[in-house]
Amino acid sequence: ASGSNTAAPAAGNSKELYIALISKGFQHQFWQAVKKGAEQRAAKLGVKVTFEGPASETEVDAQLQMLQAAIDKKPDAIGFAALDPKACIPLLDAAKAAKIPVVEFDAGCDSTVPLSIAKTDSKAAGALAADNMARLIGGKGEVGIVGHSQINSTGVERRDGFVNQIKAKYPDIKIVDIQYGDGDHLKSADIAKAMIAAHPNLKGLYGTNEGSAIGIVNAVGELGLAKGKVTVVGFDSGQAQMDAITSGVMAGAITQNPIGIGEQTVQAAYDAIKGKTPEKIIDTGFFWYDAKNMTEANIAAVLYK
Amino acid sequence: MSTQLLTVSGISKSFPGVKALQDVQFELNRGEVLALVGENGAGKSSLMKILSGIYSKDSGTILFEGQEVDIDSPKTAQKLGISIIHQEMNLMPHLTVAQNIFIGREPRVGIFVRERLLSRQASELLTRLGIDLDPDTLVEGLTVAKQQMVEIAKALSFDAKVLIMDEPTSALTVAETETLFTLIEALKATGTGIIYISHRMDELRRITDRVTVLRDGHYIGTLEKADFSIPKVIEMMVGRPIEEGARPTTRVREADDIVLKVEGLNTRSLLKDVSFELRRGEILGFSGLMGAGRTEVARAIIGADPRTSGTVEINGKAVSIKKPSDAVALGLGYLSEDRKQFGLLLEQDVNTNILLASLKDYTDGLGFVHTNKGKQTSRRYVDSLRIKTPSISSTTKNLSGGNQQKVVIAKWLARDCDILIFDEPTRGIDVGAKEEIYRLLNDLAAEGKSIIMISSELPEVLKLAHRIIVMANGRITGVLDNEEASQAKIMDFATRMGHEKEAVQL
Amino acid sequence: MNASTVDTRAPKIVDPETKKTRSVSNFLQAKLQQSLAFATLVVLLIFFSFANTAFFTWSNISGILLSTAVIGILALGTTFVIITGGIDLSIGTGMTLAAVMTGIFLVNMDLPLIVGVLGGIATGGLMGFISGFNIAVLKLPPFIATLAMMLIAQGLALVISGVRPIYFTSVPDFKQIALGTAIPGLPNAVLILFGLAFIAYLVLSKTILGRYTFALGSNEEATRLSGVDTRRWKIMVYTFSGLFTGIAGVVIASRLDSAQPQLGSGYELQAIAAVIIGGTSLLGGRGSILGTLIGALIMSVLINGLRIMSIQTEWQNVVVGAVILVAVFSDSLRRRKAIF
Amino acid sequence: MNASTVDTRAPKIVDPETKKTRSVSNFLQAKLQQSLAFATLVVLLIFFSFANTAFFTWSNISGILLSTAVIGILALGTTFVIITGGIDLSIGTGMTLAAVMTGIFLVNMDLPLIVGVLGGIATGGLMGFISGFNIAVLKLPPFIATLAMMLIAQGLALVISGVRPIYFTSVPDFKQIALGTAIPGLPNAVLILFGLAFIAYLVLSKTILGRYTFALGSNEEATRLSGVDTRRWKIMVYTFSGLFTGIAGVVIASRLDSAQPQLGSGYELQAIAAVIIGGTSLLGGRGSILGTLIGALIMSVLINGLRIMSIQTEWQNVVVGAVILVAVFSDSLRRRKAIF
Ligand SMILES: Nc1ncnc2c1ncn2[C@@H]1O[C@H](COP(=O)(O)OP(=O)(O)OP(=O)(O)O)[C@@H](O)[C@H]1O
Ligand SMILES: Nc1ncnc2c1ncn2[C@@H]1O[C@H](COP(=O)(O)OP(=O)(O)OP(=O)(O)O)[C@@H](O)[C@H]1O
Ligand SMILES: [Mg+2]
Ligand SMILES: [Mg+2]
Repeated sequence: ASGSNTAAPAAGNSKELYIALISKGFQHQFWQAVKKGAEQRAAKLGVKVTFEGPASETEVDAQLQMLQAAIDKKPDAIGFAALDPKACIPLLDAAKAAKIPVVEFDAGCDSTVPLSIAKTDSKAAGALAADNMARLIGGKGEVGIVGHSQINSTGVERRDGFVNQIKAKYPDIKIVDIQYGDGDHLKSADIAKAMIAAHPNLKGLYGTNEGSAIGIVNAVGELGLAKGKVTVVGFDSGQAQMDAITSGVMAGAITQNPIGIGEQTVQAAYDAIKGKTPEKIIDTGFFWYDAKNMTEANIAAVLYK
Repeated sequence: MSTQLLTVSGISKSFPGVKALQDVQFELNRGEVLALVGENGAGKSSLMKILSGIYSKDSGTILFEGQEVDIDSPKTAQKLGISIIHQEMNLMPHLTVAQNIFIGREPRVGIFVRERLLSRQASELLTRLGIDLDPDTLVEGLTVAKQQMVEIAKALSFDAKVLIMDEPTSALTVAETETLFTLIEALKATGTGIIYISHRMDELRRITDRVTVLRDGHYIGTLEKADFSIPKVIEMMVGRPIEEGARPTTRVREADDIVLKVEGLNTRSLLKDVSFELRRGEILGFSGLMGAGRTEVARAIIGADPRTSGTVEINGKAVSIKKPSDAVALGLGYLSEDRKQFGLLLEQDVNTNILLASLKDYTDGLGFVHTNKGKQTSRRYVDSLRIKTPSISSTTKNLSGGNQQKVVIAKWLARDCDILIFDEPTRGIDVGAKEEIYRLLNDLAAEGKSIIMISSELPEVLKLAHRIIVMANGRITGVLDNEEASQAKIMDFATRMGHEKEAVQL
Repeated sequence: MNASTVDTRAPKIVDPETKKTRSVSNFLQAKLQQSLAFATLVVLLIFFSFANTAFFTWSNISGILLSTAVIGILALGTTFVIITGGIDLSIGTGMTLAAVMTGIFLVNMDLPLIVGVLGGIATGGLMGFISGFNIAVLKLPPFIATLAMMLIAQGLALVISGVRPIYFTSVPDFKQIALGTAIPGLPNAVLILFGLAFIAYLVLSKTILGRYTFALGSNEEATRLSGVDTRRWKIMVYTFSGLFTGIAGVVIASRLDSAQPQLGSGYELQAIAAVIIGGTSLLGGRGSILGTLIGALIMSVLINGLRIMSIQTEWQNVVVGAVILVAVFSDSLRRRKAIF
Repeated sequence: MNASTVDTRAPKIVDPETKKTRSVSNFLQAKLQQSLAFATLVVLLIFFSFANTAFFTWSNISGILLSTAVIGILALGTTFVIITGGIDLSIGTGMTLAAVMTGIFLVNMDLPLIVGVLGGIATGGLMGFISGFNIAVLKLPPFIATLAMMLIAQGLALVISGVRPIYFTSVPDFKQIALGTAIPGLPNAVLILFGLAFIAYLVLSKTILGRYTFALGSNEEATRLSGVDTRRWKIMVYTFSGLFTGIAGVVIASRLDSAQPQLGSGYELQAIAAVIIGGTSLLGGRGSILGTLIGALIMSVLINGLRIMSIQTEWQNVVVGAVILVAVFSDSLRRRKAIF
């Protein structure tokens, strides 16, 4: 694809190394935290990074266009989080042809080009949420899920990890409903309220990202339910979830380590530029946090507002 | 000079490619009616739009009561006391009659409209003017004629010093016209100066004091009442004498084939049991007061409006016409009375409009349109109908009203239908063009085409129609042969509201 | 033609009787879409009540009303715009920008509650004003002018907030605006919705602004030629509608107790759908506030009912689309002039 | 009529000179928006070329063209709909449904490539047909009819695909449709775009469908009374436009080598914006294919340029909105017929 490789270097990168990061989104706090981690590490390494992603995590096509534009900018390395594992293959080949090293974060492309990936096992994280939910509701009862996406990988894996774990290990827990609110706080709140209305015996609700979880928190608040009537388990971090956990409306949540993802991605890219081979899979981990452990140093470090 | 209300001189105005007015002058005195006449496109409406602040003039001066004025917006004109009834309808269909009349001048308390007072004021105005309209009905449900009455009421509500009427009677029938003339007399008496534009020559003698003639954007002259005669005015207008035609000379014989037979036509809103026949080569006139249902008959026949019952036969065969395209496919064309709403693609060029009904004739099997052949046709009709347009690719909207009407006629001529329904074909058309259209209708009939001509102008019906059907209140109240018809007889039938139905069995 | 031959005693052509029938039928016609929309609403209510006992509980009904609030307020404002024959696609993201600005005023700048709230509302008004100016003075087509405004508002909301939600934790009273219960059991947001509906009704049907709103949509050129300053009034309409967008921004921020800068796009289509289901014509000149309220309720009852019934999310859109078609089809019955 | 009976000595009112001036000025007027849009495009190209050397490279230009393909194809089809005075909001999700159906045909049902592709295109045509029917026969307002169709298509795409992308790995040739290079260096999708633009141009300006498209948008009732079966032709226009939606579905599926069932919403607004920037009027009756192509290019050049310049994503929308306003403002200059 890159017909004219007349090595005219892109402006500004003659001295400073430049790493282009193409994310799955930018508006969610999760991605902002990844961005923050990336910028922190970039500052430390003295390289330049740009961070962009489509407005919503359904825009596979727009993301490819961003990747194409990034390749045309001829950066020293590219960090990429694939919205779709297949559509990206030809462009990563193009990056290779242009001799731009590629590292991945959060979700990978089915390609041999990328040198490494910094990510979390979302299914395992979902399972951890299930374990905690089961513990909190005493191993039996009805549970509902407010998802943020039924199609993008984090949405699907966080849901499936939860569902499979419940099915496998907690036969007395019944998942009575799964609906999706696009991570929209208002929609998620209305969905949660409808679920609570439809299932008066509901013991627990699981929200698969920040918007979904906060939607549930809002629903519980608006219905004026007694604390603990419905056990709320969330995902991701952010001011509102931390507040909800402090106040007891939310029992706890899973957080990944987006800042760490950002840092590791830039580090891996930097290593690749310098000719070092980065580790193939960098697991940045995930954590259950609740009112008890929130202030502990290792947990506080992975939480973000 | 205190009688001088308005002195206009040296007015010029050009539109892209058109010099609509060149060095035009006239003056208007208090308490007089000045008629402004000229062929279609002579520039009458343009001149009036300048006076009412819609167009700006390129040059010239306007003295209002001796003072030079700059009329830069409709509001300024209103403030000066210049009020206008536009040639084209300018109402808000979704508002009521009262709301239309007082738009922009609503009685209010603070931000609230005093709706009841508004309605009462309108009601008083309408009563004073002798116009029979409920102030609280929505304008969209009114016929063209009634809408015109609303416009008139609106213009008169201003107590203006200068009242401009641009073809106010083109949509009116005799009774409404009469009401209007009475109003004009009354206004004259209070000192209002009236500028009156009309293509109906007979009206001029009735109400005007002086006549100013325009031709092709130029001032030709002004005639005082004393030396005024219709042939003279016409000669000034067209630059050549025109002889008035007589009644039809050809006769339609009983033996001629019946090409169209309508039986027992009913519609939900108005028509009751309408039946008639049309013979080959016949011009069948439809007469009646406004709202008599003539337009509705035409629309029901061609399938533009729903009918509740009724059969149509063409050339002796029963046909099923469900939509206008069925009618046209059977060789039945309808030329609507409202060219702006139902006749023209105003934003498209003349060529497109002329070819609209016959486009398929210029299309090959693959759907490609053969443009050149079509353009030739268009040019032929532009020439033969003397449509005044810079070219066939000019936007139709910019043509004067009369020339727009000719474009609609050209469209149907190009389609070459065997049966043509002309609804008010000469509405807003100047005398010269009218004669051309009359000749055209006669020629068409002589060629063997059959024509239904709906018209509110009795002289023209008498002049052209072999037979005249008179309608009132959705019924046919009379059928007259041309020889036995007279204006008085037609009016007699036109005003039978149905109670005397037995009396009119013919 | 010699008019003196005309019988001037010509009887009135329209006798009072026909006139009456006519106006009654006009009235009925005008009410038809509204009533059919209302019928749709009732059918939905009955259907869902039987389908699931959880539906017709006070808690769920008040939940439906609360969930109608934001879309409903947006729809009320945009009803005016649509009656003028215009459209406003910026109300969704404009609402978000108003919410973000409220957050900036109250949280970052620590202004008094009332000032912050008015500031948020004014943000909506300002956007409406700009759109109105672009449309009325620069003569941009409403669709594209407000589409551009939609993108701009979306971008600005993110930029101004720093791509981060603004939490109103420091302003505990703020939450009460939407969620307080001046009437026990009924969130204030619902009262705000109905209060605004009443105001919108008054303005639309009793004031000069309402009159010109209809006039503009009916025939703008004629309105202008009648000496009405159409530019000014059009700007007023968009500004007025913008104030509703601003209020919706405050309400959603209050309900979420935060300004979420990435929300809002998509809300405009829901609000417009509500307006049209309520019988307001996109061609302008025709519409009503009651209809809009009913339209908004149809949307939220439908969505709530599907959720209560645990219909799969992917099917929900299909059903909503189908119901919109059916609800609006009734309107077409009125306009359909088939041959029979 | 027998033309010879008419007075042929009638003086020609128009002298050749005025005729010429007039038509030149008409021509200029008609071309103005197009030329201004074109000027906007050139300004953008020049600006970005100077702003960043990476912009004006063959790889990037061909990337821009490729990224124009999908929106461009949608815009081409919807130009017809907009010229009739209608709108189609379902093209975005409709494209997705077409992509999903292509996947079903090719992957799940294992049909031959050509059959699957035609099936996908036909899916678009069918949706267009249904919208056209709802609009022309049931007389639903286009905005709401296609809004409902948008929701239905979105839901169906998810339902039919089982809420999961369909990968074309089993049909390796499928990818070549968009990404093959019949002309070296230029993806086929770009050729498809230009090919379709040529076809659309032919249809719009040379065929009877094109003529009636304009006529419908100018005055539907007058067209109907002129004996044109407006219902039939309107359905044809929506169906024709739907075929483009179907093709866009195939192209995007081929480009992504997968049918992504959740993609698509938002594309309709971009495509409509492109059409309007290109000078087609939402009021109907006026528009051109060349303009649409330019409009689509403006959008993608702008977005690409901002990306190449590494403008922060949150600012990009603000800039795009502002450029849309400027690009369309030129159109208003022409229509602004103030008092002077
Ligand atoms: N807005 C416009 N743009 C371009 N040309 C125009 C415009 N308005 C009027 N014209 C042209 O100016 C000339 C005068 O038109 P005008 O409407 O004043 O004629 P008129 O005397 O009122 O004719 P009619 O009796 O048919 O109404 C015509 O050639 C017309 O085409
Ligand atoms: N679609 C309609 N709905 C209700 N009433 C209608 C409709 N169309 C026409 N009418 C009414 O039917 C009556 C007949 O109108 P029509 O236009 O046929 O009369 P006309 O004899 O042609 O008179 P005119 O001189 O006004 O054209 C009028 O009172 C009109 O208001
Ligand atoms: Mg005139
Ligand atoms: Mg009539």
